Amino acid sequence: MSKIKLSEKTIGIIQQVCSDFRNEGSELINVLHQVQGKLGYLPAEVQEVIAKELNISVAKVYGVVTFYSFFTMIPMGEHPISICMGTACYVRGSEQVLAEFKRQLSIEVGQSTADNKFSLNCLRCVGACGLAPVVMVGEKVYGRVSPQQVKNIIAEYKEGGASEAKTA
Amino acid sequence: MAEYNMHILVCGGTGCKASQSELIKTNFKTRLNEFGLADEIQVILTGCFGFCEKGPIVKILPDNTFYTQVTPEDVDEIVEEHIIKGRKVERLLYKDPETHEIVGDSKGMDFYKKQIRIALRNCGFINPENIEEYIGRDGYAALGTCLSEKTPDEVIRMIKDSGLRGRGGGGFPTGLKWELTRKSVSDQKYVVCNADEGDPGAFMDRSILEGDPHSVLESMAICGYCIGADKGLVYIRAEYPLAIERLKIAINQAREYGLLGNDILGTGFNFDIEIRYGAGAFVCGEETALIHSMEGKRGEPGVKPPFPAEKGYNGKPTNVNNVETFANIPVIINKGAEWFASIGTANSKGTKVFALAGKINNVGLIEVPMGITLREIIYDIGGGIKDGREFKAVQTGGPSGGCLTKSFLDTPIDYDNLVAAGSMMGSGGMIVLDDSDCMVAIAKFYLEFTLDESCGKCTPCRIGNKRLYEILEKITEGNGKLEDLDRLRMLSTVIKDTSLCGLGQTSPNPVLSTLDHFYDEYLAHVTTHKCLAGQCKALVNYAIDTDRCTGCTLCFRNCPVGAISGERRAPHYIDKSLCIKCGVCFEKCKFDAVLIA
Amino acid sequence: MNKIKSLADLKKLQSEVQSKIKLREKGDNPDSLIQIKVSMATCGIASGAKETMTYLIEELDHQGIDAIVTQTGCMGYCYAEPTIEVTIPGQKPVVYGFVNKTKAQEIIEKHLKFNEMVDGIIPAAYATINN
Amino acid sequence: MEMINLTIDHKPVVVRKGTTVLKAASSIGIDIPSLCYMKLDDMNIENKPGGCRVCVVEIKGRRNLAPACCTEAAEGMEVNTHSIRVVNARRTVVELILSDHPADCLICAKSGNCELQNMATHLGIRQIHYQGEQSMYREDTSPAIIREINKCIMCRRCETMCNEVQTVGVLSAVNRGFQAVVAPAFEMNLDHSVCTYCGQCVAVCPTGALTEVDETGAVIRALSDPTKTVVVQTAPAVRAALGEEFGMPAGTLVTGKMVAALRRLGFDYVFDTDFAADLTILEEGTELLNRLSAFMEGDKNVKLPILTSCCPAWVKFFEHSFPELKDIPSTARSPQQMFGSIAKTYFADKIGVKRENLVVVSIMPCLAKKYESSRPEFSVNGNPDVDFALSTRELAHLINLGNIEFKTLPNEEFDKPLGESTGAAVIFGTTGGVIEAAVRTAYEIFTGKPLPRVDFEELRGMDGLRKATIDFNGTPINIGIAHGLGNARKLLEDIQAGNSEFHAIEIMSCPGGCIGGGGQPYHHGDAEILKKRQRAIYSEDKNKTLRKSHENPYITKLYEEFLGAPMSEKAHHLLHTKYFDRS
Repeated sequence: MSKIKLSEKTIGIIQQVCSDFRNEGSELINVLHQVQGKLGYLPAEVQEVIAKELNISVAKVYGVVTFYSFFTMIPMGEHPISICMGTACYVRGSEQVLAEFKRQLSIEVGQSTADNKFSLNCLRCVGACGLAPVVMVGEKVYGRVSPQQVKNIIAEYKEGGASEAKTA
Repeated sequence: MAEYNMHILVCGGTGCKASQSELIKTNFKTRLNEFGLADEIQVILTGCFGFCEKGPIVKILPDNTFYTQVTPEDVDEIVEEHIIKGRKVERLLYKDPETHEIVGDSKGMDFYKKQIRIALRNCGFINPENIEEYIGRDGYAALGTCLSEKTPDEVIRMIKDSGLRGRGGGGFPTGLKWELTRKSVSDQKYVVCNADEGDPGAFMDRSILEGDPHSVLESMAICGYCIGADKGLVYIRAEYPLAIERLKIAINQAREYGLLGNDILGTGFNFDIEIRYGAGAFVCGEETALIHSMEGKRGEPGVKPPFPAEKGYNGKPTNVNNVETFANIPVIINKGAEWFASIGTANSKGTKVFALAGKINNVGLIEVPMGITLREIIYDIGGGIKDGREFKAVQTGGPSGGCLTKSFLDTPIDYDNLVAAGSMMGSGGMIVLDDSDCMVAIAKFYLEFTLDESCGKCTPCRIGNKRLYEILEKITEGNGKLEDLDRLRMLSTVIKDTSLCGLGQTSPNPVLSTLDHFYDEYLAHVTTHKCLAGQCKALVNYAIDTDRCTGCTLCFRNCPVGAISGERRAPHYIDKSLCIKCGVCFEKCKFDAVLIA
Repeated sequence: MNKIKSLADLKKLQSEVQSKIKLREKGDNPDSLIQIKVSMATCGIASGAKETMTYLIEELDHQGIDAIVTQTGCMGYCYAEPTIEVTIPGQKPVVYGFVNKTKAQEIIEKHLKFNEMVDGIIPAAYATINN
Repeated sequence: MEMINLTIDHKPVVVRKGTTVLKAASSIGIDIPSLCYMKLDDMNIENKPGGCRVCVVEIKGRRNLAPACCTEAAEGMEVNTHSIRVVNARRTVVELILSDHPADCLICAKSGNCELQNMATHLGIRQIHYQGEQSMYREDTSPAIIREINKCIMCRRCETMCNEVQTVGVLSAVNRGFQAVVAPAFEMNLDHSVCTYCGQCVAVCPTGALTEVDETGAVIRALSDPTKTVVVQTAPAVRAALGEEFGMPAGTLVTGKMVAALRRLGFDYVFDTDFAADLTILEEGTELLNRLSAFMEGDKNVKLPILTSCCPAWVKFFEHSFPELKDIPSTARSPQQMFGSIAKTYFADKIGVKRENLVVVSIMPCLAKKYESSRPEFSVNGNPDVDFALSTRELAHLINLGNIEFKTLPNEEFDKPLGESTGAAVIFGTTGGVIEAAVRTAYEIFTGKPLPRVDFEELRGMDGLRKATIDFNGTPINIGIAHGLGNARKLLEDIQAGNSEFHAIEIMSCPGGCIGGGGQPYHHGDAEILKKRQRAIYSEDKNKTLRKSHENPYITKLYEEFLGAPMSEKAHHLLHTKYFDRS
């Protein structure tokens, strides 16, 4: 694992979050949520700082981070793509949509493209079952996606795309 | 300020929001402003209307007009035609799929006719970000009555008499749960609301929290009063940003109005609520796992007993109920236990909210009385199967449940009947499947979910489900043998019998239930290596019927890998070595010329 | 906002805020309530339909009569604007022409309260508006 | 005490309320197989995740099978422990574990001692019906412990020891589902972690997932090298446990047979770590008295309490977790290292062997000793003072390899001069022993009077935290004792907060002290074994003629011939050390 060095500022952010939660170990999950929200991901070095601040073992922090699928230790792509794998989406063909995304981007679930532009993930039900199958790119929701549309969705973001205007 | 003459309700549920309902609301406001009508017409973003299939929904009152699939661009027309000129915009009204008649009023829609909305009473009706609208709908009256006029034992008695059972899946009697926690002696107790809805394809709890957060807060306070707790915690999925936001607003408003905090309504009762976030672990819906998660630990379940009612959060007695259960409480207090008990069946009282999804015309959120039949739900409310296909099964209870086949279409739905039918109520996911769904693949889908979500603490769930999945994988890839079917059943039985928590104990249900009802499909997979539904890619080959093919080139143009060739107006061919079996040609062909072999 | 200090306070607030959503409650149960539709096309507005509508809403509210007042498009009686259509549950709709405030008051006092017809009924073939 | 009536396999049983079904069954001789469950009675150590599901039983009226280890007996309960349903489930569960377990039993370090292997044998498993993907993890070798976690069965015992008992917190369950396993943060190597190498994880691991680094091969090579003179030292706790490896009852003292075996294995000199323990007492005792008198004279620079420093896991623990207290522990090296230092100087000179041709092997109840001997400050020009530290278990392997019939060996004596010791040194092997030994010497030096009694019962026992006040002829000396690092942590936190009332504290990392060390024969969760070893240690002490360290004539001679006096410059150089901030 390549070590990264955290800037003083980043450490300051983490320390602030921890102290907002009274540096209590029982607030670990809240702390992880906040820190990931601010930094985007939770690399080892960040977990070490959190462990120290909350006075709990790093192993415990890591145990929690690896338990919950919401927490990630790898930075997400610039445009994180999530394919809903809830049942409603599954029976309406999300598997084929996912396969097409994998094919188009040449990456597997949980990976990012080489240029770090896209990352691919599955999620369980965003609750927009009426729009199944659903794909999210960043905050934007695409409903009733067919494998044929995948190319166009990716293209929207490829050339610094016209994505912003359409964001709901 | 004068009262508004007209209210425009725009659905702000997650599904509709995903379709830009917020922009719709903004457009309405802008247009109304331009026409100088801002003081006369109120625009409100509400919770989910339930009719997600046709979202975004806009409802106009008092003339009760129900617009479907509204786009931000439609707003101009609605304002100019309907609001100004009083003419309904017909093209946006709901058309009955059977009769093709226009139904302008939601009361007249089959989707709503058979519903009874108790837990969803305020969803799609009030502005969830305005406590006064909730108060206007009897909000906090139940809390007031309990605190001022009833003893905790009287309230618990009422809940027990109402027959309310836990809506999270297990169906444990709510009143009894409260009583057990009340009886535990401790200096500190907790009320926990389980909003870690994780069933894939279920969004009941989220809709309630988004549409009517105060009903949950009020009930938690009532529960606190009954069991002797002054602290409540809502454990909610972090994947529900909108529900979290509305909940936060609601908690702050309730505090501001003195309905949470110290000395509520001058009765000396103190109660406050905090939010805790889940982080993507389905198993945390299990109450002991949920408690561990709230304590900042890995969400692994613990052995019961001791139950949370004795030793829960921080080792203190804790009452855990799910969102929908809580949402029923104020109505029971306000309208009486007898009223509530008059709805439903002998052992399942009241209503149940279901998230209806899958191959059905009207995907959405419905609330129906216990005892309703599947047929009524699927054909009357749900509008039948999509694309006119044939009904095959309904999956209830998510990864813990099972499939109900045609023969159960007229079985009244309640806790006990569903269990007897080999499924379970679960939290309320209801996925409709048609004849193009392979039941082995469905079982595999659910097991993959369980596998992903197993905490890994106990052997049968950690390894057993993996092996179960591997056998199913083998079968769907055409490598299954007859004895694998026995193996599936034997392993499933042991996993159910020995797993530590509810997740593992129910995880083989989708396998067992499909084995029971669709054994012939399994047999076809392992003996003739055929997938009758054409879902299992390894067992399927696509070919073009040269007699039927008109050479329209549609398949050729849509094939993502260029596996189809042929001249225009001449039969096309599929190169099997290139085909990735995506099925696009099959879907696209207008002449049924693509065959599944 | 001051904190609500007692059950009585809560009930008081409830009755205050109820009016804000009353319109929705009523709209949700249209069949059981008196419905009044005010024709609000250009000619109607020009003839004072808007004032009539506001008056109706306020007066009904004031008197505590549960009714739904909505606007509708041109009823085709441009000569008799403002026109309104009154529907008592279970009865056939009745259309009145030239409804100013005075007329409106009369309709409320007689038709709505005692089901007595008032002068000014337009006995037309256009019995209902929605057709 | 409320009593509960139930039936197990149709036999009526009466147990106290709160008793588990597992225990209730064993009270009437019904053995329910269990795997993850572990309880060390009276030591407050319990691992009860209810995770392996091997101990499931059928309870009338319950829908599912229940784990006997964590189901409390209830009035009127009807339990069936070996019905067909139960046996089938139990076998399937074990088959499932085996389906995700490497089948390399033939060459596994744990073979013969493996609880999973025994379970498979017990249940008569001849075929694994479920085959599929096996979880694969990286192997990790540290100076003392090897993690081969493909063999982890998620019993969580190591996690309990590392976190709840030792509060070291290196190991945690990580990942979830099929990938779940117990590992350090980021699945890093142990030697990058704060691991103390106490070895308690190894001591409780039911399979070969956690084992010690095996150095028997290197020792055999040294023994067969004609250019090397090989010296062995044996720690006090080894003699109270080694016999167990040869089927002798726990608590059998095998000092003489052990010496005989070592001689037959070809060691040139068989010495005793106890000799160095006596030496330790003189150094550490003197240091204590110096500090004590300076403190009483009001010297503000002197810090009390003084903490013992014989336990290398404990040393590493405070270097990581309490570096600001690193001036407090005694600077005296551990007996193992004192022995190595003396052997490679004083003794090497004496026999005229060059340092690099003298190999010092130690037999230790401990895995951290392997790590300790590898610390750079304990070597001269790259030549370590102690070359190899074998565990008690490794010695047993060597003896078996040498085809030595251990039980029938005659009792033999240690070699001189580094084999002579007193009873005070022997009790180093148990919790409370080091401080009792120190008191015996310090009292006489401090007061100048002979001890009225040698046995200090008030310092003995198995409680995790103990304290006593010893009257040094009018001066009350407050003594604290902790075993298990979790207990040590409590005392250290008191010191940090300035709330410590003690003048001297003894700390041993392992529950029970060295008798419960990570290198001892596996106790398999039976706390009685530890207690029997402890009794054996005290009886050896009692049977010695010399029971105070300063009475050891060879120690006196060592000072006269070589070191001068305790805390002399030479002693400082060879017998003392310093500590590092590893936080």
